[in-house]
Amino acid sequence: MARIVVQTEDFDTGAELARLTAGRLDVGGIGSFIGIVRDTAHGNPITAMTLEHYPGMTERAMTRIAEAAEARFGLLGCTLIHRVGPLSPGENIVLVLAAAPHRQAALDGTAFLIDWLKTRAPFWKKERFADGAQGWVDAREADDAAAARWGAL
Amino acid sequence: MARIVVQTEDFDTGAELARLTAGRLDVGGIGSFIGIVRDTAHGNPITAMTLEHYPGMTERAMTRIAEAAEARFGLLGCTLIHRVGPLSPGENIVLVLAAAPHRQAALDGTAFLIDWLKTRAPFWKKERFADGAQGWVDAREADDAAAARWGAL
Amino acid sequence: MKILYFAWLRERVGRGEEDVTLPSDISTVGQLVTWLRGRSAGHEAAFAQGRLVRCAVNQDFATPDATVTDRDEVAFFPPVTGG
Amino acid sequence: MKILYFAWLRERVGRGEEDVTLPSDISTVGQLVTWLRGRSAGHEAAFAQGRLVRCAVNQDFATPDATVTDRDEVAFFPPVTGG
Repeated sequence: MARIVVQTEDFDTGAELARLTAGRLDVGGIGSFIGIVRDTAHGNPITAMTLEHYPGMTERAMTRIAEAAEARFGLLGCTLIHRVGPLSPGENIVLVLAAAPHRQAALDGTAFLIDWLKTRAPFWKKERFADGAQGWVDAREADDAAAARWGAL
Repeated sequence: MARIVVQTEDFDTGAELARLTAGRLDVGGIGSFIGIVRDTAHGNPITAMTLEHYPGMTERAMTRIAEAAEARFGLLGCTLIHRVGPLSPGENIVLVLAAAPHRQAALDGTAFLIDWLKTRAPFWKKERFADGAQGWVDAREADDAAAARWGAL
Repeated sequence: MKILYFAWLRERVGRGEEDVTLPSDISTVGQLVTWLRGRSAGHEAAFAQGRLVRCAVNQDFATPDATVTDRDEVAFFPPVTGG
Repeated sequence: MKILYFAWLRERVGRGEEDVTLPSDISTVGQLVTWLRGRSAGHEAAFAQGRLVRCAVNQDFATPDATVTDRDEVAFFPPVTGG
């Protein structure tokens, strides 16, 4: 039972952890990844970032990724929250939680979820630099390679 | 600058995340693992767990593991909190946080920290079963193998 | 047919969405792209870097040989950069 | 010399800590274990499963050939199971 959310506001990781394990005693480990806006990109100072997405397809892609992770790693649950809209350096972008009976599945599930989220969910980042210039972030081949090591989705 | 804590009380993951990134804008990703007491072990119901440790050596071992992780993965910081004393199913045991500029270092750092914590930090778990029996948890060879893939500490 | 554009494709086309009536001789994503490029200088600029254009048909990733009909929602966008 | 026991070694020895005066012919962890086993039935039971006994000298993991002196803190315990 994945929890999939796309929202403009920040998320509360502590509350999400509590929600993921509420009422159950079979979870032995939770893996997590939080992505945060940095204040530089390739050495250039960043003042703001805007995240655009494709409403509808986003939730569809995230659900598919979550279901694949739950099946493959025997997850007891997972949470994917991705923010959209304007963000400042230091702000959270994305939260991934993966709950499993044991540690390896929780950690592998977390890596799988964020790797596929970065390559298959329709989000796009635009950065604003300190000199006023703006630019869309280029996709990284390293991200495709990271996702590809899990095989096809 | 690792934060190393051994304590009987629970930890607040949200507060620890805030503490790890306070005042800095160079963190792009935080990996995390939380270990939790399950209500069964090898299919047998568990009613309680007690964690014993070797005061002094514990903090020493945890500091060494944290410093190795920070150097190897270029972590910007990490947090290791391990509880001791009596715990019930559903309670947190351990928190690992690893902050890095990018995701792969954060995730690899997290796995490295928990793998070594499980094999090199002097903690021992004793389980109490529903039928009243008690027993020390056996070390798992899989844990040694997981740590060994990182090479020597 | 509903066409959607995101990120710099949206900026180059000059709009995020348009409704088009599909000519009867167009039945694949690839043919649709060729036809869209002729609609304006903005469309031409958007699709000029073909290697960087991704497509979804009805919210699933699709390749140039995927079939499209007048009832489909077709979206064009750059490689994704979320997470 | 200060000797510490943890987990089931502690339970079998019947105490978590003891101070011993090291005989002059003992200079390694392995020799120390052999000598400790003779101190009581509990000690013997604690060290009987030698494959499962780990040692730390001054809070660092140590092997049977590690040297020990009267000023060292030596701990014996099972393989660790934290995390």
